[in-house]
Amino acid sequence: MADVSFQDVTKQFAEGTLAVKGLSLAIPDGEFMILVGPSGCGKTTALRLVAGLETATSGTITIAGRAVTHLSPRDRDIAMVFQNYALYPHMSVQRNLAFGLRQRHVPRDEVERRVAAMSAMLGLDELLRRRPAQLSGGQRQRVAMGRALVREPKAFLLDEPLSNLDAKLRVQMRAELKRIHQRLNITTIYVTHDQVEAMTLGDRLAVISGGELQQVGTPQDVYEHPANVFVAHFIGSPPMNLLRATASAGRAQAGDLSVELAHVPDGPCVLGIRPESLSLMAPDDPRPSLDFDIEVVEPLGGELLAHGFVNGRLASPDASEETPLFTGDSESRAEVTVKLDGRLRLKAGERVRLAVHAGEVYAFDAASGAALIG
Amino acid sequence: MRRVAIGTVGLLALACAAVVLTAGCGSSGSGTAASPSAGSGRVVNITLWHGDTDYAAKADNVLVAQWNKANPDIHVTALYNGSNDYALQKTLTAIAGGKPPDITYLYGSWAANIVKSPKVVILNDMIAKDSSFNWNDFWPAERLAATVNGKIMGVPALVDNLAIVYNKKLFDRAGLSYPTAQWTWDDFRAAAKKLTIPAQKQFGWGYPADASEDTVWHWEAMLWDYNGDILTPDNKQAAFNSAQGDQALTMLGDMATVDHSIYIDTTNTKIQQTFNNGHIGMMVTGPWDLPSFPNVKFGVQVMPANHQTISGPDNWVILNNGAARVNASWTFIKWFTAAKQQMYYDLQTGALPTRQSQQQQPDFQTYLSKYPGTDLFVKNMGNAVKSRPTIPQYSKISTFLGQAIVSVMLGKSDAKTALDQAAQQTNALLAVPGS
Amino acid sequence: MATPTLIGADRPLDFEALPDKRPRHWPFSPWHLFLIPLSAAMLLPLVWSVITSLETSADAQRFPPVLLPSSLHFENYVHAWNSLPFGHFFLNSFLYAAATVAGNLLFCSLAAYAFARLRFFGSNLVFVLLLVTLMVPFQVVIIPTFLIVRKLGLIDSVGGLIVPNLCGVFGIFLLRQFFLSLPVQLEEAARIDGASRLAILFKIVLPLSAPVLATLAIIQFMWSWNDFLWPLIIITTPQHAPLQLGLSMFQGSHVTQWNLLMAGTVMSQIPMLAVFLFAQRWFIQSIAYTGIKQ
Amino acid sequence: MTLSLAPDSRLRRALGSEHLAGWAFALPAVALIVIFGIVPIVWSAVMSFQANDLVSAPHWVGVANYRALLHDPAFAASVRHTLLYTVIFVPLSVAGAMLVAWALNRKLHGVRFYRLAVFVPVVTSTVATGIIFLWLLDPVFGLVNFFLSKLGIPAQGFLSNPNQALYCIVAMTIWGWLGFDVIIYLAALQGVPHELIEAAEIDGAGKWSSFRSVVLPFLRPATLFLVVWSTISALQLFDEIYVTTRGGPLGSTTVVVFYLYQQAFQFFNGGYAAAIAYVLFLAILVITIIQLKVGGRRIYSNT
Repeated sequence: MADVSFQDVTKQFAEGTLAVKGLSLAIPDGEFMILVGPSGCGKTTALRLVAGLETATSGTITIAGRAVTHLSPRDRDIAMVFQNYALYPHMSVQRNLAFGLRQRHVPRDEVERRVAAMSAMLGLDELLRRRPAQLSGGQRQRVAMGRALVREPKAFLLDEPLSNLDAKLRVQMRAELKRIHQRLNITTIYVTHDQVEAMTLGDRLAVISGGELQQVGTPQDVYEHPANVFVAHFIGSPPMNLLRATASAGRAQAGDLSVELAHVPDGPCVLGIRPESLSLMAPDDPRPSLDFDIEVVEPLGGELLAHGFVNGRLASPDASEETPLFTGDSESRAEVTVKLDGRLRLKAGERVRLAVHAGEVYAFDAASGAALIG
Repeated sequence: MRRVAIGTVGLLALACAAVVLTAGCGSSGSGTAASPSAGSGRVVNITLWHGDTDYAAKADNVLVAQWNKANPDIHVTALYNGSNDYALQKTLTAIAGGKPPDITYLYGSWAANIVKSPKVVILNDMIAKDSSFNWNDFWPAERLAATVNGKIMGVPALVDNLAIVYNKKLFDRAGLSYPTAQWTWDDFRAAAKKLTIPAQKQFGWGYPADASEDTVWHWEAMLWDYNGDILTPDNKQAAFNSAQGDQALTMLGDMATVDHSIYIDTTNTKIQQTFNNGHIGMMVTGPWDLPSFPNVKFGVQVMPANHQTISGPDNWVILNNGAARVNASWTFIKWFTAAKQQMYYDLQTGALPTRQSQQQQPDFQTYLSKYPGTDLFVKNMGNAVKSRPTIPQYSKISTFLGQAIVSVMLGKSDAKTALDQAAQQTNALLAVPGS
Repeated sequence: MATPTLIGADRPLDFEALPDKRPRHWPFSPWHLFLIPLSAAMLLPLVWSVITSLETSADAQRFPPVLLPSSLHFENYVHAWNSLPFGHFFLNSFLYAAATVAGNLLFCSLAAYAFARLRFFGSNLVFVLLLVTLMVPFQVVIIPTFLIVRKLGLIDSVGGLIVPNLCGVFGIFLLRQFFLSLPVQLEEAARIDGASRLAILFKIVLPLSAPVLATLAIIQFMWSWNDFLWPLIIITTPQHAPLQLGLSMFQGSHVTQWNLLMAGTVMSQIPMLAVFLFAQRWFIQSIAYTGIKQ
Repeated sequence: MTLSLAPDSRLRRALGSEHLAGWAFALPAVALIVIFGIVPIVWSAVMSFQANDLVSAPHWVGVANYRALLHDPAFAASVRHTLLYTVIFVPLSVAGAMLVAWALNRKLHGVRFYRLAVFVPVVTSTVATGIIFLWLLDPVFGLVNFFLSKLGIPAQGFLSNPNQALYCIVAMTIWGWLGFDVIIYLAALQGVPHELIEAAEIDGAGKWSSFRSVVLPFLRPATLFLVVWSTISALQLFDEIYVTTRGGPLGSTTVVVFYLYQQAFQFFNGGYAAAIAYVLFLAILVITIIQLKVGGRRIYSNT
């Protein structure tokens, strides 16, 4: 069993920054866990805590049931792929792959066997004699992964490993990563700020913001049932539209949109509608609707994105003591993004009426940002 | 090869350092002699420092090798320790550093300075007990120079005096007759002037002008010849700023700055070579220099006028590194300075005999014929009737005089002003009680 | 102090030069009129010392000087070599330079790595203290250093030359600056790969620091090889003297024969000159690098 | 080892921490530097208030050493000589190096040879330099006087003339240091983009004004470094003096460090020498700070 767990882990840096706050998270053996969040949210710190590159201020980290909080990285039996790969520039690919094994005094022939196996699996056979400087980005990526995996670690840690690749290669490597994981089934923790990677790669994902865990769940679960306004806004692309609303007697009113939400208590709240939850209203459509002034149209082929304005006011996704969800009171127009059928011919300046799909309106508490679930 | 000269400025201070060595080393060094005594079958290793180069160094090495072969229980290592000019400084540094040699070569003029160090072995008792040594065989001047307030602090290593050494070829070429014992200083000056040919870089006289004791004692011989003196007889006042002193220094200055007949060597490293290469007509120097002149047919003559000369005997000084090594050093130095060994050394180097009995050695005649002119130096010993003041302040006084002489030779000052200033400094120094 | 990063240690210094634009009516660049006499003046002392070293004593002292000796007296070198323990001088200098180079590479690397990468108790204070020593000229500490070396019983020994110079603050600063510029991820990767701190230093950091290590080695070698004041103070016997001190002892003997003295001087300079000619680029780069990094 | 530690025990944490590793790494170097750097600095300061002959027990004399320095004409002379040397050596060597570097920084036939000629003295030891110049400048047989005689100039005393000796030392040390300075300037010149010079020429700037307005600002940091470095070296001049003149003739080349050496290791006045050392240190510190302040300001205001 090589499960990884955080129990109430806090990391405060010497200069005072509180990078991780009371993180508790259990990652079962073999799971592909994504730590996702905006940059600076503490996800990389959390990963480095597992690696042992940072030491937790308080709390416990276990790997395979063993408390490793204060162990050095070499005693944890984990492997890590760095954002910039951190290949040893003065060593050949072969020696890069073998380095970790050598350090652990694995017998020479065993080292050779494993390096050969790994290079075969990752298609590095031709490159073994080369130095990292003589490799392309994708090749370096693969060597970095090979170096981590060749050790057959208990856990496999990846810190934004695809961010230095171009878009096409990134898609390709994403699939390769998934394939490797399926094959080796090693507990994997993957840090990214890219929610597409988060959605596509992970068995589960943990959304982190401001050093705190916001929500853990399968990608679909998190997408469909965001725990709070932050998660709702962060997961999904383009992000969810957030509008200020007032609820009374089971209805919430935002601008000219009025939605029936029985479970929402009276008072201010935030309504969230994903761009894909809106569509052009057919005549005598019974669903709630609102006027939309198109400003910009971005055709994407099968679908299109339309940016424009509706009546009402925007809400902010980042709730905090200093900046409440409701900011910018003066505006009476809210900018909204809508994902529509690509075959529609829409023009900038046009006004259309949009219908909201039934059951796809989210409501959040105006003060805390927590989801109001019916 | 051993130049009699005192090192640089302020050896007085060194003397003071030597005094305080009493406090530093007295307890640890001299009293406790725990090392095994000689004759117990163990080899006693002793070290000897010298400043010899060339022939002299070869002679030293031959003798030491001979000793080591014949005496397996006392092994002597002879080390060249740089120029003798710095021997006192180096010895004191070594004493301060706790690693002094067992035997070291020191200029006689340092006797008063070094004798204050408790590390120096006083030899009176050993000499008195050892009839084979025959202290009285050394020339009287040597014995006097090695004795400070009745304490014999070393064994004479070398004796010398100054005379005129001249290049016969240059005299012939200039149509000059060779120097005679009847020469006056004016004859000397005129000859020097006539020997000087600027275009050929040829000079009448070579003079060391580094303001060291070497500069000073050459002039002191002149001073005495002019009937002047260095200090008053009670050693309390400068006497060199007399009319005689003025005359002597003025003549030197005029030769340098008016006649330009002097090769002035401010580094004091080049005269011998320049004489040997035939660019200097006359040198005032001692027998030790003669082997450096293989290229020159030279003659030797006593100093002009009154033939006053100056003698600078140097000593082997034994330092206390425990009784066993002191005994071994004494045994060795006794042998090393015996007539036979000394004769060998003199034969190789042209140094003057330190022992009178050397004249009975079989090699003595060979020696005289091998070093033409040496007989004159031997006779010249009789002209060394005065000695430099044997007071510790002398080294400091020497620096005052050195500056005065050089400043006159370089035309920076006239003789009277320079000597008066040096006298002022000297009197101030001598007025300090116990300095 | 200004720390312009004009060149990096990793970038070879090849003096990418301006194209020369000569005036149209000149058949050659006027710069030659300046550079030829300059080069002559710079080389003359060395050339003249070689010529003198091959002349007889009498030829050396002739006026006008013998500019081209009719016969070459290589035996001067033999005489010079035999008149003083030149073999010892070379050996001592070599030991002095080699040991201080090795010591500096090792101790400075260890310390520089600690100051660059490890957060340890008191490191800031210690670092400031080291900074202070960097500003103090050697003459200020020379007397106590002499006394300390004397206490250690190392006066008049090659060990006494070496020990105080085993680790210089300059080296620590030089290496630390370079270590800081290395990507920290490499070391983190190695830690995760199971390397100890020592293994990281020796297998990852130092192999990547070859240019700066070479710089430190060259600078230290030049410094030790040419050092004079410290040997002058603690060495009393020629057998323990390094080359430069030995050379000055040679000069000190009053029978200065210019031809022999020049032979000794030329001999003493040959090893360094040879190394310089073969590794000129490295020397120049080291000087430029340390000069600019000061 | 019978001592087994729980993974979380404080001791284990302390042992495994970077504190231990850091100290283990730094200790050899720190120990060496404390023994041969820090301790001597403090000791030297203490010694400057003592009478200390390096052998016997020192005793306190308060500020007597410093007071004596104020009234020591030999020390005053050594300070004068040192300052005179510095004031001539630094500007000449730095300006000369700038000119030479500018000349060498171009594609020219034989430029590699020219560079080599300029660099070679850098690896020549100060002792060898001294001996060679002693010979070149020999008043009677020296090559320089021979050249002068060809020009109809009478033979000069050079190092044996009290009025000339210090200037000869300047010439000799410039010969020895020029290559070092030129290397620094050549490296700095690498940082000047050719396009800038070309742009300035297109803008109609003459050779001199393009050098002044484009190149000089780039050389300012290197100049500041060299001025500071050369000044510090000049104030510490010793080797060349020891080898050539030993402070003479007539004390005309006795510089501060040579005087310090004499006091410490010829006269064994350790306390007095330590006081000289500290005065020298303070002088270097003050002069350096002034240079950095003035030079630094110019760098920031001009670039």
